[in-house]
Amino acid sequence: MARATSTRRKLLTTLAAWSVALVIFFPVLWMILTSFKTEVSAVATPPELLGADWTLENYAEVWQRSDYPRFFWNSVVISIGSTLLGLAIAIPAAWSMAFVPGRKTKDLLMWMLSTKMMPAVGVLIPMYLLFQRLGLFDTKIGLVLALMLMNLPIIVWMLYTYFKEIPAEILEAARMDGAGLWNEILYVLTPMALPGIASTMLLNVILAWNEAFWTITLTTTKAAPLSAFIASFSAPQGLFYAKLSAASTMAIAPILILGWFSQKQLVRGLTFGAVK
Amino acid sequence: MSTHSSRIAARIMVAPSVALLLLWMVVPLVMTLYYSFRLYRLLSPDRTGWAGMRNYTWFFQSPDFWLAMGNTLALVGGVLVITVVLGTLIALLIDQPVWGQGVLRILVIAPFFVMPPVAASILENLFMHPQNGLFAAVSMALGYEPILYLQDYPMWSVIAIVSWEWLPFATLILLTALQSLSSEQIEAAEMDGASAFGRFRYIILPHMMRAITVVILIQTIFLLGIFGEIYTTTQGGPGSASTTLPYMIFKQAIVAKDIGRAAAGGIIAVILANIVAFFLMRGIGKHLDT
Amino acid sequence: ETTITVATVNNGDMVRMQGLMDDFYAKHPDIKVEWVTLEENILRQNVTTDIATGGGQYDVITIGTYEVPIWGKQGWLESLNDLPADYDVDDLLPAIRGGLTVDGKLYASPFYGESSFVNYRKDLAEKAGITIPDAPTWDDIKAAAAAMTDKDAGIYGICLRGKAGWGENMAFLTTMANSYGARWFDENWVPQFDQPEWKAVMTDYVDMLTKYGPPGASNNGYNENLTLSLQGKCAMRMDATVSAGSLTDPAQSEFADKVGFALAPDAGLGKRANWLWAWSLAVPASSDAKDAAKTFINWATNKDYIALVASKEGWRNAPPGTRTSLYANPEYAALPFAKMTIDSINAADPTKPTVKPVPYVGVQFVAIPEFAGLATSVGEIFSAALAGQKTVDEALAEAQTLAVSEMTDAGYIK
Amino acid sequence: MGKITLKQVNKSFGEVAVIPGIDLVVEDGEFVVFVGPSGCGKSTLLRLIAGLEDTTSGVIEIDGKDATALPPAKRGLAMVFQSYALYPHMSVKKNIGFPLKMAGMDAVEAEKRIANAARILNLTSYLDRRPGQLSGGQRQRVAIGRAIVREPAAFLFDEPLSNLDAALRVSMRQEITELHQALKTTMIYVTHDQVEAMTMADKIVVLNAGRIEQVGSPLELYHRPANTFVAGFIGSPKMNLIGGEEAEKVGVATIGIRPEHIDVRADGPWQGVVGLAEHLGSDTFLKVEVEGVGTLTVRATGEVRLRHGDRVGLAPQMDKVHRFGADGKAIA
Amino acid sequence: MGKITLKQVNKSFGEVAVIPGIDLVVEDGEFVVFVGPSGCGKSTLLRLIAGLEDTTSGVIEIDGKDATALPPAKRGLAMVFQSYALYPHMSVKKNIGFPLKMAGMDAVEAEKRIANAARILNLTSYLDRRPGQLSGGQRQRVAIGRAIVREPAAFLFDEPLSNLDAALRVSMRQEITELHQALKTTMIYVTHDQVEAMTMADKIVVLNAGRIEQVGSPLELYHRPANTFVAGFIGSPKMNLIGGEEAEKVGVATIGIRPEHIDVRADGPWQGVVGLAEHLGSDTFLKVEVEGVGTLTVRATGEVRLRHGDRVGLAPQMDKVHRFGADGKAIA
Ligand SMILES: Nc1ncnc2c1ncn2[C@@H]1O[C@H](COP(=O)(O)OP(=O)(O)OP(=O)(O)O)[C@@H](O)[C@H]1O
Ligand SMILES: Nc1ncnc2c1ncn2[C@@H]1O[C@H](COP(=O)(O)OP(=O)(O)OP(=O)(O)O)[C@@H](O)[C@H]1O
Ligand SMILES: [Mg+2]
Ligand SMILES: [Mg+2]
Repeated sequence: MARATSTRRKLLTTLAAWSVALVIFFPVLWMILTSFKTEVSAVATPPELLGADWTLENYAEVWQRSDYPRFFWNSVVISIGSTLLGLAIAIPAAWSMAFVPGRKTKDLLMWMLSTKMMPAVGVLIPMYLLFQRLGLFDTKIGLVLALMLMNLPIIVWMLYTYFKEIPAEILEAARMDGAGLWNEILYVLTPMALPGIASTMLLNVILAWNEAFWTITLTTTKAAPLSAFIASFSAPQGLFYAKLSAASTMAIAPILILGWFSQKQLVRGLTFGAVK
Repeated sequence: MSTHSSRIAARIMVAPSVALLLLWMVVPLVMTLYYSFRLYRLLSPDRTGWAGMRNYTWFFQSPDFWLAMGNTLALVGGVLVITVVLGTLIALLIDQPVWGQGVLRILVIAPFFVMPPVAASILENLFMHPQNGLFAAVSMALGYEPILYLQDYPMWSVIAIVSWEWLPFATLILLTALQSLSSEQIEAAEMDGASAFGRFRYIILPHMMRAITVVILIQTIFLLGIFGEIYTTTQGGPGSASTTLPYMIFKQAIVAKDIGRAAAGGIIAVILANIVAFFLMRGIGKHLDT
Repeated sequence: ETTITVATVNNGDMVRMQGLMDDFYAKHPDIKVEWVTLEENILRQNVTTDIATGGGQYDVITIGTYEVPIWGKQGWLESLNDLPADYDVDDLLPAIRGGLTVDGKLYASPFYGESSFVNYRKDLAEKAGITIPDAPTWDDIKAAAAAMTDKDAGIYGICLRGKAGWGENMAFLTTMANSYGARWFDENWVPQFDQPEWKAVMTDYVDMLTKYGPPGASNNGYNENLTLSLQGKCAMRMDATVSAGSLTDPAQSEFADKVGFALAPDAGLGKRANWLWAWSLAVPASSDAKDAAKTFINWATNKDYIALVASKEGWRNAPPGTRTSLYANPEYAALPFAKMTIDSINAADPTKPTVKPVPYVGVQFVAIPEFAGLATSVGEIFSAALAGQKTVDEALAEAQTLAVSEMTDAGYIK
Repeated sequence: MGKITLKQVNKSFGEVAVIPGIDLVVEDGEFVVFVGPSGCGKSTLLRLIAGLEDTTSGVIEIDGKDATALPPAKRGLAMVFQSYALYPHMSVKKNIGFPLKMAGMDAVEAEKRIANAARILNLTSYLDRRPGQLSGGQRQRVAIGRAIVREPAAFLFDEPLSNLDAALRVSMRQEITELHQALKTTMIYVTHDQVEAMTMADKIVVLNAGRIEQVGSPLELYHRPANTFVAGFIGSPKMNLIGGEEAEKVGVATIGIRPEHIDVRADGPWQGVVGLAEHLGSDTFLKVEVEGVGTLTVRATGEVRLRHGDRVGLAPQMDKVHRFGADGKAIA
Repeated sequence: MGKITLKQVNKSFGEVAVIPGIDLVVEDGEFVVFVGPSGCGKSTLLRLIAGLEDTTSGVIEIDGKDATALPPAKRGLAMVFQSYALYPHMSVKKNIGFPLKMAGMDAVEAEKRIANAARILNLTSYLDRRPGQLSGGQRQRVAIGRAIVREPAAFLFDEPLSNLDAALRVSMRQEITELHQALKTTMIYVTHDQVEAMTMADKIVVLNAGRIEQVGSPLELYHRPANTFVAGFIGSPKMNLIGGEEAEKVGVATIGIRPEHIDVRADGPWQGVVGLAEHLGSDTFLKVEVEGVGTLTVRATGEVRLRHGDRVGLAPQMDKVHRFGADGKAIA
């Protein structure tokens, strides 16, 4: 029973909210604007909002200088692959924890999260050697595995909270209806938790997409994603602000667009669990 | 639903996750532990052997160590405070009915989509730079000297950058928590004579405690390992003013190529993380009980 | 068909090469080249890890004069003595070649070489009524910086590297120290930061930058200073010769026609404060396509390649600093920065970098594995001094303690 | 103290006029029940009085003073919500004491009032529990406790018992009635439960589509419904409304007769067949199909041995027959 | 077909024996209702039969075959949950068809059965809606539809109507009864609603703390409760149980008399004061304080003009008085 608000109040909150949102968004906006400037106007004093001489040249140059589609494709494969694999492993685990909880369930969950607390740099060489010896170095499958394992605790945790929102009675109903365990998960649990699963997926795609330590360390060419693409752009010769901005924009554009289209899902999904 | 068969099924279904994570944790940890007691410098392969506690004592004796520990905690704590406080306020604001809510939210979430290295270099170069940054331009337009963010307030700058990256996450989780608060409770409080602040303090805030806990927990895990932003911006400096434990390890691993020391640092970081986790659990864990 | 993986740094010259690969493929249709282009530090990190653990990911790596002697000595690099005759090894600049040779074996082929020099705005010098000699002393520099500084107009007399890092502020400070008669270590590897020469270096450095430098200098590295110079905000700057190309490019700077160049200064002790660096291509011993790799290196660092670049993109874009023949070419020599570059390079001697004798090679670095870590830590201390968080004396004392302890730890000091 | 007057109160959500204009006076100390079908605007009306919604037009007076523009907190009313709306993170004591804390009352006095409310509501031994640890009835009592402590000018209840089970509903109903007798404070109570409305109210307001159909005491409504809507709405099981030939006989459009006013008698004027017989022991409810009249619901006291398919005779008690005109209005 | 036999069925959660050992036979085609106070184990018993919980010991037979170890899916029973437990992401049609899909039935046959079930339950025009777009009663019907299609050996209902409002409850009650008459399948129905139990059951099982207090037809339980527990539990309002002097007069520990079996008569043997008078129009419920006897609930048919404080005489119908021994058991 949401209360009707007066138009004046709505106007004020709209103003306030938009100002705050613009402040938060501004760096991204500024980066995008800069990417369309020439290098000279990118560093002009006083700053220009968008120089009269706006140009696509930076994009052209960035595009020319490196094989963007390949990096992009690797990013897609790695982030989506690791997320899907993670979900496949985490859904059963979260099912168990949510619907057949034991005394140790919460400890187990905490332990899983704690595996994320190992600082990446600390285990750099062990990981490097491991990947090299196992033939996973610079392979997409290697990165998919690594990122999956890295995010698995988060996936399990989020799914767990979403699943707990689902009344056990519905699963019992499925059981009465003759569904085996697998059908129960496939036909009832998963579709019901879809908003939650979707937002878990999104969050993990984003985390995997943005991961920039292991993806750079454990790849050379074949599996290198957009983080490596970015790493090849702080050109030390001459002005570089505009080109850096263009490259950065290209690196985050896909995920930004994905986020744009899925923000309802992201927000809605998070409403279901994690907080209640 | 606790029949015998479902309990067995449950065990089988958690097994893969547990096994994989166990491997993922134990193998590198054991290797790291091993290296932490070795003399192992990548560029001097001829000098190897057991190092005893030397790698550890190097850390403890390093003049930067305690500073780095303090900075690590300051970074985690600072970002947590900023993101939770601002996140709460922003969540309160954008939970109100406003025009263009969809677009508004995507704007607020946007920083989360930006790769951390990109975020750091954008903020450093386009905003905080004392000559070419936008902040400097603003300062000068107002007739002030530009502030030397990275030189005079390095730790604050890093905290600000990381906060910007994580603010959307906090906002999003807190916003959803806010939306799950029944409007009747707010109305009841209103009838009970609570002012806007009273409603926030006594009704909304307690309701959001669990979400805040989730935010703190997840963010702490990520923040404890942060070094990329420092590397991109201040390089731990000036001096060691913005050196954190992960950055110290990073320097040993990547710059000095001293794997033994880096491993020892890694172990110290794991211990620190567990101590933090312990207090975290003790302090806020009760909010997780459902 | 052989595929080789080439790890390289993301600078303009290397990127340009990727655009000229058609020529290579035309000559060597049986070799396919995979590029890994990375930012300098990440490149160094990945390549080092690979080579030290015998990973064998790369067939050609781009490394600097710091790594080559160390890695060559470790046996991690393939000798390039057997390159074909048209490579013309004797055409390489002697100083550069010396830095890439260990025990008579050439371990890497220079792609481009650089030294450091002074660039300044001639219009500002004129306005201030001074002239900067082609071979200035530090006193000339200080005087010029003082004269040209106009902070209210956003003009800073001098820009020097302040950002911590062995390849950033320490590269510059080490060359400055060389010219002041200071050194990293004495013959017994004992650190020398407690010596008066270092004190003079640091005092002048901090003094110049605080008085005439841009605010926030402690966070400025190569990129930041170059940007300031291109904007005309730095009246004078000491840095790599390679930036001459950008500085004289009207597309990047409206002061392109007003840039003047000078040799790095000295203090009258016989050593100039210029360095020597060469990005070079090498073949890891772990490569499984060594012949193809060498074929590629020969193509990429040959005189013919320089000519190719010149024909396609003009002489100003030819990779500088590696070959005598380039500077003999009258068209190239006509470029405003050509002479200054070759003079600077020739003025550096990696085997005898300092006034007093030292047990190491390397101009702006010390070619020992421990240097990168140690110099980075010292660099942080010095950058703190620049930021005003420490006095010069404190910084030097701290650096000395640190260096002694690290050198002892590493077994140099018995 | 607690007189509430609505003058031409009108409420629209956007285009939709949910309440087209209502005049109503609730006297001080009265127990007024709002009934009506779902969606008729009961809750909206209550929320208008509470100040949780703004009126679109019209005036709301509390104790003779115009309260239309006052915020909820300033109106001196207390509200009990259907979902209880307890604060889950506060103990019972804190929940009850919350309004006092908000009013800045000093701790000693507050303590006394809380203890008193808890005593009245039998909550003394639960004061330290959280709402989550209470049963439904106890929660409802806490919600009432929270309303009592403020000593409001009037209580507003929005279906406060609908989440409780039958037995609890009965006892809570009595508790609220007793509370009203003890406090003598004005109470406005929304429900759609027949029994609650009939047993608790001093005055029932029957709403339909945002309009008042009839206002009166329970027995007034039972005995003299103003129209077919009220006739069908008040009383359980529903009054039988019969049109057609039977009504024409007495010269009206519709006649109404309650199930309890039809006797089962072999010689009754209406002969029919039992469709459904529900035997409760104390009563037997019959659905009887009568040719030319329709399906009649009949209540017979005690156990009547009739089953599906039996033929019965029915005799309406003629003095209890209600008559309605073509417009649905009762004809005296 | 659908005979269900429980033999010494015992269920403990940890230390607590929720069901200490129950023997019960549900005949094929019977409509059995479980009633009992909250927490007495009704749901647990139902879930044991369904196979959603393991028995701690004892045997459950379905159609003479031991089903104790069978998983729920294999028992051939269908269950309707209190919360409906519909699949929110499936259309009504898919919800109803889900058990058939799980059974691997071919699409044509399934289609036919779904259509049939929908017809029986009046859901035909809603087949493409999602549960979220249905009213409470419609949802409940979908839940029943899902149970019907499988043609199970027996239906299990766990308080299926308790989330519905009063009016809907009445009509759904009748629909389920009609369904039982049409299908003649065994049904086990858990409720705590008096009226449901009395009107729907062939046989009522009264449970108390996991034990069976009495099994019998509704009127059997109403007229001949086996003990004070059943006497107090069956019938609404509750039977008046009177101990002390009055009971001693007839030589028993307790006598019981239902409110509808006490007449209001000035010359009645019991003289008392009206504490509370609830006027429903059709009935008047009185709480009367009688010296030496206690508070008696009395139901008077029709409107009786009595109010709080009036003096009344009460006369119990002596042939309707129940007598109980000191152990609470009925004395014939
Ligand atoms: N915030 C709102 N915006 C739009 N319409 C509303 C709003 N609140 C209520 N309504 C509409 O106003 C009408 C009256 O609603 P109200 O809740 O007052 O009914 P009610 O009588 O309380 O019903 P119920 O017995 O189901 O609680 C309904 O048609 C409802 O849909
Ligand atoms: N999973 C469980 N673990 C422990 N105790 C349980 C569990 N399920 C039920 N109980 C306990 O068993 C007893 C019987 O519960 P059950 O749900 O069968 O009662 P019920 O008769 O259905 O009550 P209601 O009418 O309130 O639904 C209760 O005391 C309950 O607390
Ligand atoms: Mg309502
Ligand atoms: Mg139950």
